[in-house]
Amino acid sequence: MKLKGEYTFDGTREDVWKILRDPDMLVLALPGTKSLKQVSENEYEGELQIHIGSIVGTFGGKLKLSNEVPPESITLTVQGNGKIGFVKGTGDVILINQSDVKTLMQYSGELQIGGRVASVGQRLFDVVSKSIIEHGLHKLNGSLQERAASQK
Amino acid sequence: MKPPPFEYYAPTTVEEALSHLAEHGYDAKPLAGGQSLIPMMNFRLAQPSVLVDLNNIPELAYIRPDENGGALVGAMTRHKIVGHDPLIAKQVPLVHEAIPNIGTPQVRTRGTFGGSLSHADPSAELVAISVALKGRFKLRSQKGERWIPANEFFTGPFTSALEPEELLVEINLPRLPERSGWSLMEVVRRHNDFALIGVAAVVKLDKNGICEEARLVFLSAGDRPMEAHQAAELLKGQSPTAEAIQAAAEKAASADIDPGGDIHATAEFRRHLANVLSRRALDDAFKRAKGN
Amino acid sequence: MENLFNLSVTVNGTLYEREVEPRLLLSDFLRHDLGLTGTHVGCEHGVCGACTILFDNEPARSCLIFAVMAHGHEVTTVEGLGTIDSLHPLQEAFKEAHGLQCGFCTPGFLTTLVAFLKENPDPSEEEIREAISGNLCRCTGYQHIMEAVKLAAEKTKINT
Amino acid sequence: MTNQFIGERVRRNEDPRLLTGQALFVDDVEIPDMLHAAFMRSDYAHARILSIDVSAARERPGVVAVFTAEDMGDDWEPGPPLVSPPPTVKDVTFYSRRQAPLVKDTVHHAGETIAVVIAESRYIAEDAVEDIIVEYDPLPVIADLEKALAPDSPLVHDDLDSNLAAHLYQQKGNYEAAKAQADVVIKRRFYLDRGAAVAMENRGIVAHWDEKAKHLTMWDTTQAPIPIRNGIAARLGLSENQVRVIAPFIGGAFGPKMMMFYPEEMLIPWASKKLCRPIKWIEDRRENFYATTSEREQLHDVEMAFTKEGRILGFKDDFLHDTGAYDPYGLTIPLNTQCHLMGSYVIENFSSNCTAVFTNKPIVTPVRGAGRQQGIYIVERMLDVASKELDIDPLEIRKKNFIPPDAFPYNNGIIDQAFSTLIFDSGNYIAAYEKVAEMIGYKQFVKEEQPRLRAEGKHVGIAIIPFIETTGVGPYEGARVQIETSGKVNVNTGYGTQGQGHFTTFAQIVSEQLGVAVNDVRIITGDTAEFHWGTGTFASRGIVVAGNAIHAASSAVRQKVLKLASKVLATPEDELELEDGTVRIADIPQTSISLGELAALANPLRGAVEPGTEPGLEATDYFGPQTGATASGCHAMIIEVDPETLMVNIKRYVVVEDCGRVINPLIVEGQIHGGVSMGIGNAYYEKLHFDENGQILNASLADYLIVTSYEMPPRIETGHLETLSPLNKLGSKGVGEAGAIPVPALFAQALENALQDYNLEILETPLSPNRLFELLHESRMAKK
Repeated sequence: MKLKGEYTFDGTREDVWKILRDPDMLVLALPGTKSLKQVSENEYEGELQIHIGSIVGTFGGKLKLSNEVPPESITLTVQGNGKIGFVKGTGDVILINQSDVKTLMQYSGELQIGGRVASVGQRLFDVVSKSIIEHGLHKLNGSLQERAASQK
Repeated sequence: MKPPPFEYYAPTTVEEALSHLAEHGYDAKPLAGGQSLIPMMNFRLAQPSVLVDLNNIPELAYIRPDENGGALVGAMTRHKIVGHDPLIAKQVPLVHEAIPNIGTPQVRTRGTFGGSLSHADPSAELVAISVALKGRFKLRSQKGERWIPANEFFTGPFTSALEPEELLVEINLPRLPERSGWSLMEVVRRHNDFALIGVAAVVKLDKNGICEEARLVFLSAGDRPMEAHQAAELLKGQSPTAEAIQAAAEKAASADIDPGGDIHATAEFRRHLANVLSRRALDDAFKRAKGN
Repeated sequence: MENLFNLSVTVNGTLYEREVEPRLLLSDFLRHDLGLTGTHVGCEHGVCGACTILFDNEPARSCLIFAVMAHGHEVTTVEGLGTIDSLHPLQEAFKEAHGLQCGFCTPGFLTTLVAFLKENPDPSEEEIREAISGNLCRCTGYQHIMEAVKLAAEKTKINT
Repeated sequence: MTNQFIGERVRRNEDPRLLTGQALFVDDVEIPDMLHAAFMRSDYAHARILSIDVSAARERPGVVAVFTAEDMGDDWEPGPPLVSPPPTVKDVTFYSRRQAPLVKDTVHHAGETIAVVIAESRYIAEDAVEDIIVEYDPLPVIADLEKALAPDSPLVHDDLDSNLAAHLYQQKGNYEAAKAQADVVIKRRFYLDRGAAVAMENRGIVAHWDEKAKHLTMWDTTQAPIPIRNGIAARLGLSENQVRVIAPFIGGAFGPKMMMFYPEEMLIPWASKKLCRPIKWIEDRRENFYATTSEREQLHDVEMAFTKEGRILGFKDDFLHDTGAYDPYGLTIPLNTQCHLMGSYVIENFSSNCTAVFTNKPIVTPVRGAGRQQGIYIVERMLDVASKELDIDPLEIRKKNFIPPDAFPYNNGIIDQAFSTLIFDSGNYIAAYEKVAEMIGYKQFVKEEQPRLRAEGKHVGIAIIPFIETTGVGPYEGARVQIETSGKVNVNTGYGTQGQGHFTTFAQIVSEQLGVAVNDVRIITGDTAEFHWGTGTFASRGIVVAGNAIHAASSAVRQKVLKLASKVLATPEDELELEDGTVRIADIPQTSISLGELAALANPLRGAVEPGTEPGLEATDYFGPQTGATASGCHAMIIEVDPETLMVNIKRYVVVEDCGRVINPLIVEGQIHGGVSMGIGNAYYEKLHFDENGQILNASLADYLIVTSYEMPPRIETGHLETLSPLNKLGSKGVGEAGAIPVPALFAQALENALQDYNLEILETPLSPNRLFELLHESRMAKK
């Protein structure tokens, strides 16, 4: 499944970049994730928990960052396995400076879903994945603003 | 495909149900008709550890008139009962017409009005209709009760404003004012399937036949019921000519909705269908408004 | 097994009392605890209709009901309709019109239609089509089932 | 005049039990102490298994055992090849790769079995499956049929050089020479996708090893109980007498229950023997989509050479056939496709290259139609394209090319699925075509009704498609017919039944010979303890092969009856008749003896035995046809399409079927209705959606769309044509699969006709509203 979208952050490109590169912040964008454990320079492990109404999926997984061009672009690779199936996704993220207070994020990528959830839940993929991404980015934006406020 | 184990409570009053929900919080799920929850549990996609069965609470199943000629529906009223109810047929005909489109005959004998709304499936008829009718929902918890308008209730895919310890107990379906018209149109693969796209239209004309208000609410067109605000703006103050309807339909399909793609329909096809159905539904609704 | 529930339910007019786990599906309870294997399980997600039973005289999917939810209620299965030697008029009509082939989906059609014909003894073709739209049959293409329903309705009309 | 039973609309013997919930299906078997199995299946379509941790599952209360491939030790062995490639075709390449009971190290398709949990209940077994932790190394997946043959494609089986599973070339005449003479050569590429069989009953097995008796009883939803018995005995090192396989009432099969051996079929009896406990496994619906075989994906590159008058000079079709991850069923499907590519037509120059391809998708074996649908789709679509390009009426172009009624037996010059020469034994294709056109009112519709409706803005279309179906192939079936002293007749056969009405049609065949009431004939089938020989239920062969065996055995019993009655009634045999369960003197009907009394006399008491006496009014006989009988027919339909929503509405549907002698028209019509409903599914609703990683995205009945009462036409009108088959005594041909075969081609023709202003050309199946929307968009773009 292809994923593509945009999100506007309320902050400078550098600040957005910092947040993206901070595992303690990134954790906020991943649904149901409490913490990320760093396993190598650009690899983290954690547990993802996705709630969609009564459906709950817990995935043990890895997050890998690559192709880093600070503060412009980065590739995120997520891989998770759980009882209800597996997810594997790669997303290329580009940050575009729009003004002193606005940064546009463009993302595009591929998401693979497999196993039980893939075989019976396809009706939800598109809408739910969009919603999860939006929700995560919204949270990141929130903490971006919190950070900015605390630094003032 | 057997459900995972869970703890089971069968309260007989709302109070008792609320206390179970308060005690178990996120781990608990209210069990209404079970027609959406149990299949998910059989697939083991949903694994709630506590189920609070609402089927033994008679005080939650009723249909009564409200003060303004509309209806109050208890959350545990089953679809079939709603479908056969004379008050609903007379005062809230859009709901009456929608009931046969919900699931199968066997699902409608078990599925409940409140259960369907709480499930907040963006493809569900009642979800879209409740918004189109400007319905209001009464939520109760041990802390008290609150009313919330339908359009604020649905917050995302299968996600609502309900807190874990809260229960949807009653739905208020207002009666449409005079010179109103309505329509529900859907495109479905098979008779009982979730619609590829659907739209509930509610319009009101003034004495001169000018559109005073129009609401188009789509199902299967986004992560929640999608209300076409821009299309409604285009119609407001206009005579409902074929051109005005066409312009509104195009606006709704191109700008107001955010459909996803799946194996049955791409987002593009859904937009195309949304355009077609909006036109047909508005046409139908305005015809009814002129007749009423 | 923890968390057992004392279930008492009337099935085909007989009261049964059993201890069951809350998660036990009514379909499994009927089939395996009570040995009423006429109720068939085709999908366990509420689409095929093979497991349809009458729950307080209303057709319902027994795979989408936990057995505990039937506590204090009345259930009718295909075994409660007629017997080999004395078929229910609807069963008779299914035989007459060749309304079944492998017979796996048939009990679900029968329970659905018994309730339907009670509510609507003189249905139109369109109403019959709607009534059976929640039951999948892979063998008959539905035509002979529709004919069976018409036949049963006619028979009942003549008899009353 | 004796009673007539054959050709009557007899109501079914099996119905009372089925209607009252008293018929035994596999999941109804209950045995004290029975355990329940659930399988851990692979989420991945292609992966190496690094480790399997079953420790938590084994510890769960209620779990009796968990087995992986490793636990099977020396008993681990892949399934046997079910059908070998045809030895009669020259230069066949075939790589045999077969499924195993449990995967050892590499998973080749999603849903493959990795471990099995045996527990006190299915609920606990499923809990324990969730306890199992498998560590995978995902490998690149190849799900696309065409890309699978690209040089850089991932390999499904890494011990092979490519994903080529088989290659089969058949030809007759000289296509290239014919092409050189042609006025017009038409080339097209067609894609046919996969669908599922979706019997309402999923598969299931109960295996009961009795340690004291050293005997295995196995209830199995199989179409082939006798081969299963033989195979299980061989695998478990038992004598065939130590294994009894029962295929009781079966909730529909449609082909995939013929597949042998499914992993579960190998594993459950093995585990029962190992644990000395009865074990039940019932496939659930989600499993069914992965674990039960499916069919129909092919990619065809076709050329057809015509004269300008529309006569076919030659036909060339090179096609790829998806066989999935393994190919236990050999080349049956592509052979069937090749044998139906020429349809009902005289085609003297023919060339067909078939390449079977491995992909990381579930196994492909026959589903109702079994490759025939694809062949008919190709030839009929090509004729439709030609009819437009040559500007010849679609009816006329077909009439020009039909095999004429006086050309039978017609030798097609290639090899069929039974490995014998494809010979059409009988038929009258043009008569069926004219009959169906008459029934649907083709001329009147095209001339008057269609223009009138189109003027009203309705997009209505009409279509007529003829087809042939090779049926009733060997090797053989048998039956034992016996008259009891009660006067009732028992028939034992190895031929399994899954809803086709055999309890009635077989009985009618017996009644015709013995003059007993149809409901006095008891058919005992699908139990290896009751009859030792047989093959299986496939290829629309029940009436042709088993029916003729029963006919032969009951004829032999009739001879015995006459011989004995002649003695008892002191009347020559030719003056006797069998009527109402008695033998009587034709001219003095009150002088009679009942069959029951005769049966008692036929069981001689002490002192009455003469040398050479065979007790009983009983006979066993077999029938094994040299070649298959070829049925044929024609479907016609009128359809209305909403060009905006692309929703279709079938207004009329007419079938003319020629399956030779009809034993029971009511049952034949039922078979056709069911076939048509599956065909409509194949044409417009049913598609297994695989993503590029070999995941099935619609493994539920909510998303895999089999038709409901609403998608069917208001009525299917049927007309019968009976050209008797000279190949068997009954003159019958098969009909089980027929209804499904021409429907996708019919749909395509009707849609093109209904949307004729859109310049639509349909080269694929199944379609859907969404796909049709895209095709219309493409054709609009092409116009611009």
